[in-house]
Amino acid sequence: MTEAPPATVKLVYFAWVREKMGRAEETVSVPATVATIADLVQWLRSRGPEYESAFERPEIVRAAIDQAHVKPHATVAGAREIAFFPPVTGG
Amino acid sequence: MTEAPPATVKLVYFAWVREKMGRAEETVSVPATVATIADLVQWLRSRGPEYESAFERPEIVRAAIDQAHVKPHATVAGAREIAFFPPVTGG
Amino acid sequence: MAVRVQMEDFDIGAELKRISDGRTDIGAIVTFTGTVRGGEGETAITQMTLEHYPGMTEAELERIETEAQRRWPLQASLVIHRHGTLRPGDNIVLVVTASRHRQAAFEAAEFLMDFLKTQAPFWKKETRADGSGGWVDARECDDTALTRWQGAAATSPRVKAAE
Amino acid sequence: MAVRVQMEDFDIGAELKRISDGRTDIGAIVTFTGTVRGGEGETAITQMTLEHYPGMTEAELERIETEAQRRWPLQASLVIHRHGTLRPGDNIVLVVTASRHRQAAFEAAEFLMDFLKTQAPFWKKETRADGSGGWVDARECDDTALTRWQGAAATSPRVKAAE
Repeated sequence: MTEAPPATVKLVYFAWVREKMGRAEETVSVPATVATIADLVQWLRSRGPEYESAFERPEIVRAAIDQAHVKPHATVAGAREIAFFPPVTGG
Repeated sequence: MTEAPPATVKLVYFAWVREKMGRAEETVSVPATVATIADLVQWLRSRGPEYESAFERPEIVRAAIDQAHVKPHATVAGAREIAFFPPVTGG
Repeated sequence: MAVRVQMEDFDIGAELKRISDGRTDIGAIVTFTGTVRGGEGETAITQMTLEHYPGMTEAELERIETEAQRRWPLQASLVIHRHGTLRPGDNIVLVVTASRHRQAAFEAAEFLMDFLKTQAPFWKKETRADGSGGWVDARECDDTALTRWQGAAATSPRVKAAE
Repeated sequence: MAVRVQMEDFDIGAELKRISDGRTDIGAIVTFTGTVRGGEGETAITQMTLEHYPGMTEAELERIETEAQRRWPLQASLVIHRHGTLRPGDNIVLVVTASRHRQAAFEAAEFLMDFLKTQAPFWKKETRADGSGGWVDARECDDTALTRWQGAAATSPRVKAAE
């Protein structure tokens, strides 16, 4: 990993992820060691009990980067907005 | 075949069968030798040029006995109304 | 659960309202509307006349509807078919199916249309702009469409999984 | 060709009129309407709240609609999805597909619903008569339904045969 400065990214939460988080959005400075969505989830879980609760079962939380669905291995570099939410239940 | 008396049956025609026949319905006395729809078609074809024209390709004319679809080998005994028509094209 | 054979047009919004008003047990409603296509130029259709077999038409439509109800858990169903003289853009047929889940509603509507197309005694006669026209030929693919329902159980495995 | 995300109800009859009025190139119109089911007794649903992801919702619905248009020859399509607080019997979603032939209209409508159910960022929260409730769990069969569209060509063989 290079010693790049932390990246600022907007995080948005929906449904029970939002409820467990206690907020709908926030802007965080992500350390340069965070390369993927999975890394980001792992890093977020260390930030406090609400994060721990929201990502208790990280395998069922879905993510989107800049409003497009992504998988856990997706790279977060350059992302402006990252969303976390449960599997969708519309229709 | 037994020497049963001729049976009286109402025949109804639709679409181009009706047009070729020049009439929508008629009542005929069917000889007792006519056992099936196929027999009836063969007997009708001998009755005149309009029948010959309507049943020129008997394999594409469909039949119904008392308002239910039947196959050529269906028996006509007891039928009150026998219909002849082209393959259906509704919907 | 109804079939209607009529000359008059139908109002899809009003029919849906009649089916679902005051009901909270329906989760999915599918409608199919068949309309007269016009085409262009000399072969454009100017008029479409639908002949049918009064009595047998209603009996066949009811038989098909009953079979759909046997195969899928339907909260409601409706088939309306027009006859008489129609013009391009006019409605011909309406099928409505209502169920708790979407797959049953979709499958039942397709089933109703596939059987209606091949079993209900209607015949279309076209008149074209150049004066030609005539009775519409049955389409082989309509018979082919039927084969997919052969041997299907009372409830398809996919619907069962969705219950 | 349109998608709309709105709190207000929709009028299926009016939407169909808007899509087909004055057109003679459509032969088949399929609609799917999803509604809130109520249930009975203590676990009856009294209220259903739909949350969504503004911006991404519209983008996903447009992406799904574009894919449907790529796969089937559609004369028109429409997706309306409501958000906010709804009650049993209320409309949730409307999908309309119009094509020359019925198979394309049916398949495209099913495709749109299958993808909407699994891709469009909506989440349902139920409130029940006994005060219980909560976020609705995703259904595994909705993911299963997607698999049938995998590897499908731009136009399915069945639709091609019908053209």
